[in-house]
Amino acid sequence: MSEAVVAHNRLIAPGYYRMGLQWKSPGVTPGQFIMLRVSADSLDPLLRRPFGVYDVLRGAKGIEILYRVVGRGTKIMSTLRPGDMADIFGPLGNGFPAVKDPGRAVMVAGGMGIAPFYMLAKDILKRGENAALFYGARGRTDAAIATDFRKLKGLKVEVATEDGSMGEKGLVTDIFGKKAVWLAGEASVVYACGPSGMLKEVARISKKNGLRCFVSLERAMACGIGVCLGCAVRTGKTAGKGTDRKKYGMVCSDGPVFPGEDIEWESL
Amino acid sequence: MSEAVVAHNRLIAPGYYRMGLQWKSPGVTPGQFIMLRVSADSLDPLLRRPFGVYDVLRGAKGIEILYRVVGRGTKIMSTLRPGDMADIFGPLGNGFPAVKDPGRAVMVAGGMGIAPFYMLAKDILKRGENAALFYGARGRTDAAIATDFRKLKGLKVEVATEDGSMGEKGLVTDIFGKKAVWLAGEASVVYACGPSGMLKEVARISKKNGLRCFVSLERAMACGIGVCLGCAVRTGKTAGKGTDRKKYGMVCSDGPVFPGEDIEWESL
Amino acid sequence: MGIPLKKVDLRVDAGGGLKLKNPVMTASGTFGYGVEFEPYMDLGRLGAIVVKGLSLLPREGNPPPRTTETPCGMLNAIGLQNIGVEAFIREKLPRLKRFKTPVIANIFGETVGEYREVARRLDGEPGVAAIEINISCPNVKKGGLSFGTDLREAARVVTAVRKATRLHVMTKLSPLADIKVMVRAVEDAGTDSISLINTIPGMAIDVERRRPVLSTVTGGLSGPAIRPVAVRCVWEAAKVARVPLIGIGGIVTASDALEFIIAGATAVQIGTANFLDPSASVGVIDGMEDYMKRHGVKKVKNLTGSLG
Amino acid sequence: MGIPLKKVDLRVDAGGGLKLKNPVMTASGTFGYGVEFEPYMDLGRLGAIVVKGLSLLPREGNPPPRTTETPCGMLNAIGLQNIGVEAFIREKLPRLKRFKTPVIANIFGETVGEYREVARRLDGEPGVAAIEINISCPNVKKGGLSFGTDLREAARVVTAVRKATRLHVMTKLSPLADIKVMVRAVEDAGTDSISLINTIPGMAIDVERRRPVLSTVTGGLSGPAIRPVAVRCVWEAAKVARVPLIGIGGIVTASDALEFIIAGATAVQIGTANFLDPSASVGVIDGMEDYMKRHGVKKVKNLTGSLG
Ligand SMILES: Cc1cc2nc3c(=O)[nH]c(=O)nc-3n(C[C@H](O)[C@H](O)[C@H](O)COP(=O)(O)OP(=O)(O)OC[C@H]3O[C@@H](n4cnc5c(N)ncnc54)[C@H](O)[C@@H]3O)c2cc1C
Ligand SMILES: Cc1cc2nc3c(=O)[nH]c(=O)nc-3n(C[C@H](O)[C@H](O)[C@H](O)COP(=O)(O)OP(=O)(O)OC[C@H]3O[C@@H](n4cnc5c(N)ncnc54)[C@H](O)[C@@H]3O)c2cc1C
Ligand SMILES: Cc1cc2nc3c(=O)[nH]c(=O)nc-3n(C[C@H](O)[C@H](O)[C@H](O)COP(=O)(O)O)c2cc1C
Ligand SMILES: Cc1cc2nc3c(=O)[nH]c(=O)nc-3n(C[C@H](O)[C@H](O)[C@H](O)COP(=O)(O)O)c2cc1C
Ligand code: FES
Ligand code: FES
Repeated sequence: MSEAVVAHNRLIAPGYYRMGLQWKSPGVTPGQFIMLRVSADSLDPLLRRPFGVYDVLRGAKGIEILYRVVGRGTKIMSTLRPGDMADIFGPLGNGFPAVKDPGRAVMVAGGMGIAPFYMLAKDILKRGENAALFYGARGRTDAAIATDFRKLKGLKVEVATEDGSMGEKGLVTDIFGKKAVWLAGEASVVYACGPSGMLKEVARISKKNGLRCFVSLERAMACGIGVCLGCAVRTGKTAGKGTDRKKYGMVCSDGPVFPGEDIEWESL
Repeated sequence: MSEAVVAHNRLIAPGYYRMGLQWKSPGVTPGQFIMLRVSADSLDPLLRRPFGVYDVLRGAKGIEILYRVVGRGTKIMSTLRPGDMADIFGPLGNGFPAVKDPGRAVMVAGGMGIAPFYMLAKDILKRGENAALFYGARGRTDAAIATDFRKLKGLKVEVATEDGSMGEKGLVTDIFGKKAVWLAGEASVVYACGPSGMLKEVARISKKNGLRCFVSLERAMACGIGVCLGCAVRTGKTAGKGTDRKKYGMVCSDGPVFPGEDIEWESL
Repeated sequence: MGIPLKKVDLRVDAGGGLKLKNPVMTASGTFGYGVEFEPYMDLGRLGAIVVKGLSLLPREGNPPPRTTETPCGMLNAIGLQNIGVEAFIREKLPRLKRFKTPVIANIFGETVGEYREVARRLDGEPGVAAIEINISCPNVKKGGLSFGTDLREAARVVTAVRKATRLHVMTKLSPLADIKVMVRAVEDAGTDSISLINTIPGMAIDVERRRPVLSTVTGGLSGPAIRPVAVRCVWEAAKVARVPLIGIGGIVTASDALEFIIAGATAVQIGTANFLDPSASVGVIDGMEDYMKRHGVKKVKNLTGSLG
Repeated sequence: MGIPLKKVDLRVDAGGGLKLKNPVMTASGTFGYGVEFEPYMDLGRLGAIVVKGLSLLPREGNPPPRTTETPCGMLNAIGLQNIGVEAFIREKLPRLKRFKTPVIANIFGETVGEYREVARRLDGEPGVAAIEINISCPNVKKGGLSFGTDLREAARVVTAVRKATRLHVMTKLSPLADIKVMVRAVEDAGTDSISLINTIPGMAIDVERRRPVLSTVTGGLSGPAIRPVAVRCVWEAAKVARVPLIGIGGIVTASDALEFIIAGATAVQIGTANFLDPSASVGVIDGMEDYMKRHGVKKVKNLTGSLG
């Protein structure tokens, strides 16, 4: 769709890359994503791959994504070099809703789910609001991708690792759960992104504590613009304007961010 | 099949590249070819691409190929950089037969057909025999790929270009045809590689003048080792040991080099 | 054909009153209700827009996962989620009909009666140029492919739709049908044109979990992977067809589209390629024009069935 | 299944006396007469070798071009060029039978009588473990697919071969057949196992020349592109089959092969992948073993039809 030029493609931790893409992008809302065509000269892998926007390049000259190599598409991406062309499409999706006067904006991230929060955190801090990040990773190596967040002034960062090699030992939902009551007192809003099991738990904890909660979902996507109807997720309340005919929401166009209580978690 | 490392991949003329491949190759006979898998992480393009061996790297540490970008496969190849892995299979095919005491070995090349002659020319010159190259190209730019040949001491090089921008104006078969009688007097052997129309003409001229002639053919290939039976070419005399059941020869395993008189030219 | 041209004629007549400014349509289910593509292209450039399959009542479709990638292709099992024919007419058509591009309504029913009712509802609706009957969807339990592989059932559906509307009727075939006899059957039942192919039934298994990838186990294979099969189906159909054919399956480039036209199609539809590039069809139109100029082909209709 | 294992059992019983040390065979027409692969791999590691289709008399095959690449696949129209059953027995078999790998002779005839004669000639030939009946080749004018899509004709061929040999009889089906009824028909005719799928008929056009790429216009599509279709065919066959199934179509990796086995196949065949890597099948065997160890699957036969 749009030709972008790879500005950089840096290994920042084993298996994790940050890729800068020079690109005349329209404005981006934190939580939106782009779809990247992995190879222009090949029809395999065929479909575009979705990636959250990690940051906007200085002077809005493009964007940056943070990605992990998990399969063929991301493997091919990791071989791109500065100056190479990349075909991107976006920004797509709704992004995180700005909430009026939250006592504190709380971001809960699991693994790669941290990607869309860098831009969100910067935006929130810029508005002078309070922000905290709870981040869960498997171990020290994975947790290394949170380094940039530590440099954001005013952002409270708490880390949990499954192997205990960094921060608290356990899941991110454990550390978030412990603080939930206290956060509720501050009338915080919760933004979560990560594996669906984690999101479900964050939504549950939030609901229990009366915290407004927004989750960013992931689904295999073909079109990214709501036309293939492939990335369906069963939603309850947001299911259209007073009709029952739209029981499925599309993660790409109705999301990727949904109010936590709108997702039928059992169906995921 | 075999992992090779790209040593260099140099643009030597617009659209033409020379790629060095570090590779523990078995010995190579001039005229043999290798098959390269263009992309390890993609199934499209699916099949390996055949390339004649252009040269052997110093110390037999690998080989070099000379290729022109004509489609997707070669386009992807042109993006490979030193240090990248390349999956190659070979050497395959029969190669040019060494002929005892030729008065002169004459190579007739059209376009990319020049590729397998560099190694052949070096071998012949090393044996102290006489060698000449007739080379036909569209124009000066394409003809530039013959530069290396001019540096081979003792090799007579005659060039024809279709647009007359270098050497004689015309086809390589014109300049070869003019010298054919004289060459016949020297009891020369003719090796030809290029488009099939050209090969047919070289075979005809050679036959008329009583010159022994070997042609190297090109066919779309799938396996490269004579098992898919895809690269069939109708042959007359070489059709097996006294049976009529093998009217088709396989370019990959019976060839790519065939005696000129064995090809049923009308069928090409 | 031969001398390079400056101007060429892309118009085609798809029969039954359906005249197109060029032979490139977008395929049902891959282009939403058309309006979603407004930000990415000029919808007015398209030969026609075929909208997502419509049923009498809204359908919620199959549970996820609904799509997965395969080598040079994808499997889908959307299950014809759609807003229903009423909502389409009310909410989507008014916007869509403002473009100078014919709108083709792809329709689906679980019974012959449902097909007839959807067709009747669309008949005479200003802005609808044609009806494409989907009797070849592999992703629904009732209807769909069960009509598309049975000659008598297929003919019944087409006859019923034919009677219910004066619009151009296009019938969309499955590659699993016995093409030649099916072409005859739907022609005899009164179809104005035939589009082919719909997706090929296929499946993928997540071996780590030993579970089907799609919630419905099987789905429909589309994309470049199926193109050789689709071209062959069109070529077979062209041997017997008396009505115009619309070629579908794996088209990404103008060259791909031309394969279908040369094999015997009057027009083509672009499906999965819309996901790779929302303006893929415009690229195909431009490329086709280039080809014709280069080859000195004045009218694209002269290319139909021009295989030498 | 669950605890990682150190040792696993890859043996499978393909029925009718055909026991294999592992479920990975090479597919007919993609592995020559086997011996050509000696320089590139240990033929002794294979579950079985299926040789190029053999006919009663040598066949010269179709004129070139015979192959062309397509997205994630290839089309071939070899036309069953082969040295004939006599020459195979005389020239190839002696060498081939020295490996501890069963040799399966793929056979072909233009008439039922020819199938029977080829089978009879192979019967009792030491070193031949089974006969695979090819009633699904799309690339020959007579025989082949004309038998493979007609239930009665298919049954006649299988019955004739069954009577002509005591060897294991494997019948190879076309994806164009109505799978479930065809499975029944060839089972009733006495086949010991069923292999599927053969290539899918397809075609490609050189648009610049407006000519078919293949000399025969249509050819057979193989390779990764067809895998989803092939897995679905095996899964459908598995619903009704009483004899073991052999899955074929687009297998490149162990994961691909496992899809077929989990869908219901007892064993698999590797075709086009041999062209990408002559030792592809050994890679599949190794990968399958890894998978089983990792998942704590002791016997590969426990994976057959294990789709959850
Ligand atoms: C809205 C959205 C935003 C995303 N943002 C990021 C991001 O910022 N950084 C990042 O590293 N990843 C992100 N992902 C996930 C990323 O899209 C996948 O990791 C990528 O598509 C995998 O491609 P692959 O070819 O390497 O893997 P494949 O070989 O295709 O598959 C490897 C694994 O990835 C899974 N996968 C494949 N496609 C998708 C997909 N479209 N969505 C989710 N999972 C998939 C497969 O199920 C499989 O388990 C995002 C996904 C979505 C939907
Ligand atoms: C024995 C042999 C030796 C060769 N040696 C050389 C060499 O030294 N240097 C060089 O530049 N080229 C050589 N070729 C040709 C080279 O293989 C093709 O140019 C290459 O395969 C094209 O791949 P592609 O993906 O870029 O083109 P594609 O997109 O596949 O096709 C582009 C064009 O190339 C033709 N083509 C495709 N595959 C082949 C094939 N296997 N053989 C011939 N033509 C094909 C197509 O018909 C088409 O016209 C040789 C071919 C053979 C058979
Ligand atoms: C996600 C998706 C949804 C589809 N939905 C429909 C549909 O509603 N009605 C229909 O007739 N065909 C439907 N199809 C089939 C396409 O219209 C087309 O026939 C098929 O995808 C082959 O073309 P392609 O390879 O260009 O995609 C759908 C295809 C896809 C990929
Ligand atoms: C070049 C080629 C030749 C083939 N020849 C035969 C044959 O002689 N007999 C046969 O039964 N199948 C033949 N086949 C079909 C294969 O055995 C196999 O069924 C098909 O290719 C699908 O498997 P694949 O996708 O792994 O290649 C041939 C396939 C190819 C590609
Ligand atoms: S990816 Fe197509 S609807 Fe969401
Ligand atoms: S390429 Fe397979 S036989 Fe020559």
